[in-house]
Amino acid sequence: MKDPLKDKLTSAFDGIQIQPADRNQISITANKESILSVLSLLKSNGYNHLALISCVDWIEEKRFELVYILSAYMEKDKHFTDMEKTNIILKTSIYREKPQFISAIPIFENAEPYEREIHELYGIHFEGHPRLTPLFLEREYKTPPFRKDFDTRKYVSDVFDPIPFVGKKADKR
Amino acid sequence: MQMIEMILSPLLALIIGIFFLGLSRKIMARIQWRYGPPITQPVIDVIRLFSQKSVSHGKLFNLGIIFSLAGSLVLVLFLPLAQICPLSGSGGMLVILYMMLLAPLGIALSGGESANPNTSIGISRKFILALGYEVPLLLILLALMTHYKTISIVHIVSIQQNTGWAFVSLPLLLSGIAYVLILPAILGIRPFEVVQASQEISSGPMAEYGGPFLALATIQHALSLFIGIALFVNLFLGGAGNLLIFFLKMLVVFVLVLFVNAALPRLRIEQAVKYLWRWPTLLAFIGMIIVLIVRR
Amino acid sequence: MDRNQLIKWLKAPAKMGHKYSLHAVYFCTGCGIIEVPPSITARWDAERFGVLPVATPRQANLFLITGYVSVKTLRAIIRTYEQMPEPKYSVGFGSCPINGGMYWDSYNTIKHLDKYIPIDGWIAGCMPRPEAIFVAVTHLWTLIDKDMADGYKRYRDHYQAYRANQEHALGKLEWPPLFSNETKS
Amino acid sequence: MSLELLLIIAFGGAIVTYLLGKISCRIREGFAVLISLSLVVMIACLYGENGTESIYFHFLGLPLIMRTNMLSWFFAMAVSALGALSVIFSLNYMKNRERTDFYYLMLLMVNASMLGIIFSGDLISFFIFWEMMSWSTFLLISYNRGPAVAAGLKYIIMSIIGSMAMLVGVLSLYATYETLNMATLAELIGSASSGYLLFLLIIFSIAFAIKNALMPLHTWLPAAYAEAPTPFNGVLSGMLTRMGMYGFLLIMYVIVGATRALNLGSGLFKFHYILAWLGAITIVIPTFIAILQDDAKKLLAWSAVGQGGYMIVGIAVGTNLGLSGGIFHTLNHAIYIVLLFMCVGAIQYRTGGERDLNSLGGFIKKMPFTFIGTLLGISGLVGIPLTNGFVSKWLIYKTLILEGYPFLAFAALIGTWGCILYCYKFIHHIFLGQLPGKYQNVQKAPFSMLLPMIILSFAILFFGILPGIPLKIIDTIGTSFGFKSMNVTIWGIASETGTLNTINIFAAVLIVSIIAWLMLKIGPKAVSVAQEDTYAAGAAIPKDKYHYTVDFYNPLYRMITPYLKDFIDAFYMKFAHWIQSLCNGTRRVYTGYVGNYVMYIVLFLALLIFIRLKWSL
Repeated sequence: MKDPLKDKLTSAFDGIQIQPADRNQISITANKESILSVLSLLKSNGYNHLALISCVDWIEEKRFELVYILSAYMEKDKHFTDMEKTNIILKTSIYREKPQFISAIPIFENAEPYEREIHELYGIHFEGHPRLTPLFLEREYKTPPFRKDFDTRKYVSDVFDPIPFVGKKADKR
Repeated sequence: MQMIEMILSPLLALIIGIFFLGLSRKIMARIQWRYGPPITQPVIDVIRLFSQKSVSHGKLFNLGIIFSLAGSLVLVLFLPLAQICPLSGSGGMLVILYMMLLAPLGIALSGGESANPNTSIGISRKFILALGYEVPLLLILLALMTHYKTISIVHIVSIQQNTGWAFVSLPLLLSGIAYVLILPAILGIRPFEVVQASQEISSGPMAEYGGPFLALATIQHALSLFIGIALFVNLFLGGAGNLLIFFLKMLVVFVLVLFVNAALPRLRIEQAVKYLWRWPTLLAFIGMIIVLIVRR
Repeated sequence: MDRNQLIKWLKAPAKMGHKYSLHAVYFCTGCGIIEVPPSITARWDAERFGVLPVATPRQANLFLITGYVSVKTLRAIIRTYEQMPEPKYSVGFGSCPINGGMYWDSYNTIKHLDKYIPIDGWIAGCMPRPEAIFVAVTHLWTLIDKDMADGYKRYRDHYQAYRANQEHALGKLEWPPLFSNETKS
Repeated sequence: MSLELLLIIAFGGAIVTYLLGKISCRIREGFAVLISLSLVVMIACLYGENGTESIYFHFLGLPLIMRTNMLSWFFAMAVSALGALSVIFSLNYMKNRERTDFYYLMLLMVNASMLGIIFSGDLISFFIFWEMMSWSTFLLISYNRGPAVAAGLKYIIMSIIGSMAMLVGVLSLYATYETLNMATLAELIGSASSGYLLFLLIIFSIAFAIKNALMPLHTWLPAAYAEAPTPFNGVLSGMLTRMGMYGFLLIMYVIVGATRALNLGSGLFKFHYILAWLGAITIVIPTFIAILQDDAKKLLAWSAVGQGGYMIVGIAVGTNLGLSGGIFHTLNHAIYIVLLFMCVGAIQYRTGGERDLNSLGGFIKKMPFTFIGTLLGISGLVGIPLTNGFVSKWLIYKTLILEGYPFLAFAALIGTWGCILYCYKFIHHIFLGQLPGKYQNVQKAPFSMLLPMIILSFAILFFGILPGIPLKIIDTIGTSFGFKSMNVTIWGIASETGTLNTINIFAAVLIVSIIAWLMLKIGPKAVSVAQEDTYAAGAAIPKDKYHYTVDFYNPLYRMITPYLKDFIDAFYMKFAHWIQSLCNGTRRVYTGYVGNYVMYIVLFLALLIFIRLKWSL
């Protein structure tokens, strides 16, 4: 995989770094404008499975880092090629103040739930996403809970502690 | 004398039925290398259930379970229990056949009233399974009745007393084997436990039964176990002179059926009916042909 | 284990019945449910104490809350507890239902389960082993004997408070209150 | 009380109600009810008379005779009683519909023509009333236009074919015996050869089999029942379709006589044995088709076809038990099928004509009396031991088993178990389960609809627990046909080969139900809850989505649907299209232009000349 695809990538996009992470992973960092085209290029080169989109909140550098993990579906009854063994970790970072990004659904439809989750837990808005409705959480949160500036202790003491005990315990307290 | 019999036979059926329930849980436990509850565990369950304040979904919910228990108890009156057969003179085998559908209809009505899809699915499976095992069962019973040229079960038992068991008499051998193949379906136990499948449809028609309702349903289940096996013993193993032999015969049949219950997983409803309409029906059909040839 | 003392049965059949036929709702509320299968199968066999998992809350009188309670699961726990017939007992597994355990500061777990539904007994241990569950069952027997396992009575007497707490934690509940206010006690 | 007066009142009443309708609908309805009730009373006091013959008219030199015997009294009582009940039922149902005068006229006309058939003593008046009945039924079936007209057409075509077959039989009888009076025919028929007897039986049984919807000739019934207005459905399914049964009894036992009819043909191919097998097939296949239906009236229609098979098997077996079982089943089936159609009518009246089983549910909370009626109706249909259906089925099974027809008995018993499935489906989809939102404010059925239901439910239980009363009358019918009488007692049949004692069963069930009720009372009183408070794995109940009815017996559907495609209907349709294309062909020949005709003549002459020349050289 390494050389032909690596050259293709470096030639097509400027500001892209490719370095092998650990055993069979390659981490690519690209700027946010070229993400969609990198994704479609990788998809056409056999990495047709978007395993996961996750997000890391670097609060000191005031940026969110979006991580796309791609891998290749194994061809039916063929021996494992080395391409299928490697995963690609594609990273990009966006500004933390206005968390805005384009949705990857046109290239990978199965990105829809991951982006919904990131929207719910980090508050990043994805254009072109059909339904950014809440996925897991029961209640509304002023600051999305996975952000570093979400103070869980204060939240717990605001929401759960004021609820009184019932019956004998309440009288004792 | 007849009045004492009228009280004695349902009581006896109840005791034997509940004993069978306790025995089945004990034997199942021992087969699974477990110590298992005491034999009287169903009695403890019934006492506990009667003390609970349950929920009812309307009058039909109450009447349905009463109707089904009454159906099973009345059916016991028609079955000869070794010389005790209170209502032998009012209808014979045909009434038994029709009484057997009272209990499921009662539970179906009260289950339907509880407005829960789980119960409706359970009931629809119950009727499909009933249709499934009814095809071979009717062929077997008709073969028996045409062979002995009578429709009263007391008569069949008395004939078998002197001419030997129907199970081993040549023309009825195939019908006997077919009956054994469908006995688990009639009793509603493991390979054919599609109706009260507690994992799939949260115990089917019993999903909404609380305290006393569940107690009556357990008693009704015990009675239907008793009826299924007593019918087989009367029709094919020649009933019995006295109660002890009758009980022993039932015990042997029940334990054998329990082994089948412990060993086999639950079938899907389509597989169950496909099986019931294939091998047992074929055997019963050939049995009927043999009976007709012997009769000519 | 006074199961076969006939006098006790004749004196208080309901209490003895409840002691020796605890049918538990098979509802996996949290991580502790992994301890229930081994306790009901061959090695530890809960059935010898009369404990049997049953399919629906209508048929049960014991409710095992196994492990941490997330906000979403609390809604189902309340609904199941309310659908159980009246003399019912509930047992909490592990420290998480007691005070939140290691998720004490998490935004989506319930800290003190006792604020929402009454709990009769607790079993310590971050997932108690089957032996601990049987100790709890025997302990529950003594509670029932001494009429201290009265969680359902507390629920009926203080239903308004419980209901308020539930609505406070979960927002709107889709089912009407179990006891309308005139059946105070 | 002469019979002509009875018929004049019946037909005159129909016309007078039509005229009164012009004045005001209240008088018309009152008068219609009065007429039908008076008919019931008049027929009731005809009980004893046997064989009173009275010539009321001469038609083409043939005397038209009215006579009555026990068989006609039995059928007349049933027809008039059910006619009166369905008139009472249609008071409310037809309140705000158009053309109700026409409806009442036709309904009373149908009842009157049925009475005419029953009391007619000779085959010509029998045929006249038969045609009158068919035509008024056709007009009533196609009452509410649209698809009903197609159903009516299908009905009328098949009944015309039947009437033509009957006409052929009547003419051949007249040709050989110069008389059409049934009594004299019965004596003269002895001299006929068995071949002629067979021809007679086949011709007449085609007409009666079409009316009674025997298997190959049943295709008109489901469409007709589904489209007819529901109150008329009661009359249609109750007694009108069972005129075929009256016809069978007439031809097989009154005219041809029992001994001769029962040994026509040889060995396995006896006439009555084949008829019994047709009846057995009619029990099994329509019952399984009924399980597939999703429309309430279609389901009842297919069940009516299935139940018709029991009657045919009963009378075709040819023993006194079988005959009385068949006749008693005709009465029982009439009672509970009319009751079930009235329940469907009450539901339709309250829900604005809703018939689809999948969009109903939970009506027990809103219409309890209709529920009780339906419950008794389906328990009668299934044959639960305390209902009348059980007694007649018991008779039929006993004779089938003891006479050595086990496979016939097997087909009949399988019919019962199939019947349980669609009966429970019927009552479950309408009354049990969750009540949909849009039917929250449905009220009870009006009293004028409930009264007939209560009477019929009472009749089901009354005949079920004390079957001796109707069986005594049926026994006299049997003996009038020359069969040995079975010793009927008030509580059933007492015979050495197996007695039936319904009072014992009733007493046992009553006592045991009280015991079971007391056992339920041991526990504390249960708290009744709304339909939303049911087990849903801890979730709240989704509105209007928590009701399981679609594909109720899905595993069974997948197994039996491939075998149950309606081949016979498809065959009839293909046959009809084939005839139509044939007619188109001939139409193209007779184009109507004179020129073509001249051309045909010239061509034909040329052909003749050519043949003449060719052979003569």
